[in-house]
Formats: sequence, structure tokens, C-alpha cells
Amino acid sequence: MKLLYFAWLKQRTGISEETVSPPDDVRTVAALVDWLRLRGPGYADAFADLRPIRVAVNQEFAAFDSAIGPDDEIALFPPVTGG
Amino acid sequence: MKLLYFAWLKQRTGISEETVSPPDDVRTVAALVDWLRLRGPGYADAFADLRPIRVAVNQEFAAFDSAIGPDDEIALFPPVTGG
Amino acid sequence: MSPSGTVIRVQEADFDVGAEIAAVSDGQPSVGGVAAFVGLVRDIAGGAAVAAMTLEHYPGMTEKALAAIAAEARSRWPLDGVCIVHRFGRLLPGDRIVLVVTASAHRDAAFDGCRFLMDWLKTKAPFWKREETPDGDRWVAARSDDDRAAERWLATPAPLSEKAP
Amino acid sequence: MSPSGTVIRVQEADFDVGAEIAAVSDGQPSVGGVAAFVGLVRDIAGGAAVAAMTLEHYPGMTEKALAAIAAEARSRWPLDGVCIVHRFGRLLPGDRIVLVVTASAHRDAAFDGCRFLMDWLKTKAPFWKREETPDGDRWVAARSDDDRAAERWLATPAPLSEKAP
Repeated sequence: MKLLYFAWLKQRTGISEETVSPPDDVRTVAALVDWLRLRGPGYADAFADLRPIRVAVNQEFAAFDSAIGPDDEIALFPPVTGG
Repeated sequence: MKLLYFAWLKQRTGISEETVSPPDDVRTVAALVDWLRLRGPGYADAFADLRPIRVAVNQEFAAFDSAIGPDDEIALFPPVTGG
Repeated sequence: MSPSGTVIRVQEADFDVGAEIAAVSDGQPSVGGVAAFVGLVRDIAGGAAVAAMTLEHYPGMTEKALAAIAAEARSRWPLDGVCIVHRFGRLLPGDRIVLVVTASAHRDAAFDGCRFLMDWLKTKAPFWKREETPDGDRWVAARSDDDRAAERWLATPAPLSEKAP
Repeated sequence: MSPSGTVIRVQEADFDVGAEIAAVSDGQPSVGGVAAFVGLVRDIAGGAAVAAMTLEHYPGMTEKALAAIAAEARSRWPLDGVCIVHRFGRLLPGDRIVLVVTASAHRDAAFDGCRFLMDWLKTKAPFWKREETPDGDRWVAARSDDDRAAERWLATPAPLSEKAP
């Protein structure tokens, strides 16, 4: 499972991209985030509040209850501010 | 009194610009047009129907009942179609 | 750019769209958005092929009318720059006719101002178009759609800006 | 211009506004109007001076998101050409950030399409801005105004075109 972080989520986790293998019971974005929080203080800080966090699964906007699997690319980032 | 004609009004009158001295009782655009109609078949044809005709007095859009005097510049033309 | 930040030009020559757009916000780092519209000669109109178009105008009044429309736009929206360039003379399909550019801190004012200028220009600036078609020349009639487009700004001075300033 | 008439580019380099606008209608004499919007870096934001701005994006998803927004615009309005160019990297006040261009037979479709693209791009394309201010760097927060601007197109797919087609 490939993870990407953008903007202040990248800064707080200290990571822009990583490949992880969470347990089999991690089947949604929400479950993934719960699991990520346990990986260290940077993650716990980054994911303390999910309200300002958006998610994309395989480069499409998705919801926290979206299903995910080992081959997916999951991105976590704040609301977009382009243009 | 300076008169200008544009678009098909110029074509029908055969004139783009002329200086005229109508009688003193010609004090509105409507009276001017009534007087112009008598000047020849080109004018009569051009001013047969006033509905598709617009007017400007001293380079500002005006109405047929607008007051006019000897020093004014009066333009007669169809509805504008620029842009 | 004039001191007032409004550029009005009526000319036979073509214009440089990129240069005009750049000039409207040049040296004004408070500008966040520039909206522009370019009107072009179409090769078909009212179902007929158009080989060429000739634009007639009323020298003197044209510039005044465009300046008045620009002033009206600036009174309605916080615009940091306005540019209107309108051509006259004989033009071919694909040729540029008109350019309207507005600059503002925010995009909604730029968009609204630009559209307002085009709508009012169509009905309030003294230009007339004659088209050359296979059936001969014809004067283009004013469109009721254009009247309605101009009138929508009377009922609602700044309809979309209110929703998203 | 791609065969579909939609150009999407995400790049660090600046772009040539005049050339991009010309390309959207090039060789299409049925186009009567081209609307364009240029977004620029402002020197002030949220009351603070901005010395520079860095745009981060999500390579791969960005292009897909912009292509989807362009396709949505083309499904709503009869557009003969669409161009979106968005920069990333570090930019200074006055620098161009984004260009959106739409071409259509009629001006209302071009205006509506252009504005729609900007509104949706602001809320649906994965870009993030970091500003350099006297108080340090800060990530730009999403604006609720932008959400509302995007949402107005859900309620009324083509509000102004209906009034003046």
C-alpha cells in the first residue's frame, strides 16, 4: 500500500511518500489512519484531528470510509487551495 | 445643426454627414425627422419606419422627443451591433 | 496605462492580447485575477457563410460610450484595471474584433466586470456590422438576447459577486 | 491542441498568455468568443505581506483532476476549446499562477465555462499554497467562499446561459 502526504501533513509526518503493510483488518481509510497514529508522535500529531484532512484513493477524491487494499495508492492532505 | 447617419441609414440617405438649418419650429428629434422626410425619396425611405432607428444628441444616446438646437450634433442610426 | 487605470482604444489595427492583458495588472501586485474576453469574426452567422465583416462606428461617440461603460463597471466592482480595445474596418473570419480585460484583487469582481463590459458594449457602444455573404451584403440586426444580457445587470448589479466575494 | 481540443498542463515554467489564448481558437472559424482568466500571486493575503508563495501539487492526480473538470465543463457548455495551465513551485508577487481559457461560438458559454473551470479548479484540483510572510511561512487555508463558488454550479448548472444563450 503506497501512502502520500502533502502540505502540512507531509511536514508533520516528515514523510512525503512511503510503502506500508498494515494488518489485514485495516480495510478503510479511517482504519488506516487509526493504525498510522500508532506509528509515532509525528503521525499522532498529523492525524490528531481528521476534520481538516482530505483523502484520495488511487488519485480520486475519496471518503474516510472508502475501502482500501494492498495495491492501492492513498494520499492524505489538507483541503486544496490552488488556482 | 450637424447630422450624421450610420449603417443602412447612411446607405439609404446616401449621406454620411451634413449640416442643415431646419425651420425654428423644429425643436425635437422627432420634428427633425419629419422635416428630413420631405427632403427627398432617400430620406423618406430611410425614415419610413422609426422603430428600428436610434438617435444620439451630442454623442449621447437620446430619445425622439429630446430637445435639439442649431448647435447640436444629431446622429441617426440602427440599433448598435458591436463586440 | 492611463493614471486612472482605464485603457480605451478604437482602432483599425489588430492588437496583442498577451501584451494588453499583462499591461492591465503590470506593476500592481495587489491584483490576484485578470479576466479577459476576445471576440472573433465567425465564418457563419444566422445560418449563412460569412466571407468578411465590416465594422462601422461613430468616431468620438464610440470612445465616450466605451469610457462611460468602463466607468460604470468601476463603480460597481473594485477593479484595479480595465482595458477595452475595439477594432473597426473590414475583418475576416478568425480575426479579432474586440478585447475586454479587467483586473481585480479577487476573481469574482474580475469575471463580473469583464462580462458586464461585454454585455453593455454590445448594446451601448455605437458599432454596426455588415456581413458579406453568398446572397450579398447585409447589416447585422441587433439581437434581443443581447438586450436581455445587458438588462440582467440592471436587475442584479453584481449577481455572482454577492454569492462568492 | 490535442485532438479533443482540451489542453491540460501542469508545469514549473511560466506560460505565454497570448499564445495560449490564440491556440484555443486557432483554425476554428466557428469560434466567436474566447474567455480567459489569469490568476496572479498577490503581495498581500489575509492582511499580511507575502514575499513569495510555493505551490505544491500531487503529480499524476493533478492532471487527472484538471482533465475531469475540463470534461465536466465540456459536457455542460458547447465549448470548442479548453486550455488549463497551472504552475507549481516557488512564485513571487505578480507572477502568473494559472491560466484558464475557453472558446465557444457564443460568449455566454465561453464566460460560464471559464468561470466554472476556475471555481472547480480551486476546490477540486490537488494544489496547496505556502506563503512566506514576515511572521514566517504558513499554509493557505481553504476558503469557504471558494466552496460556495464551486457549489453554485451544482444548484444551477448554467445560470447565465439560460438567460442569454
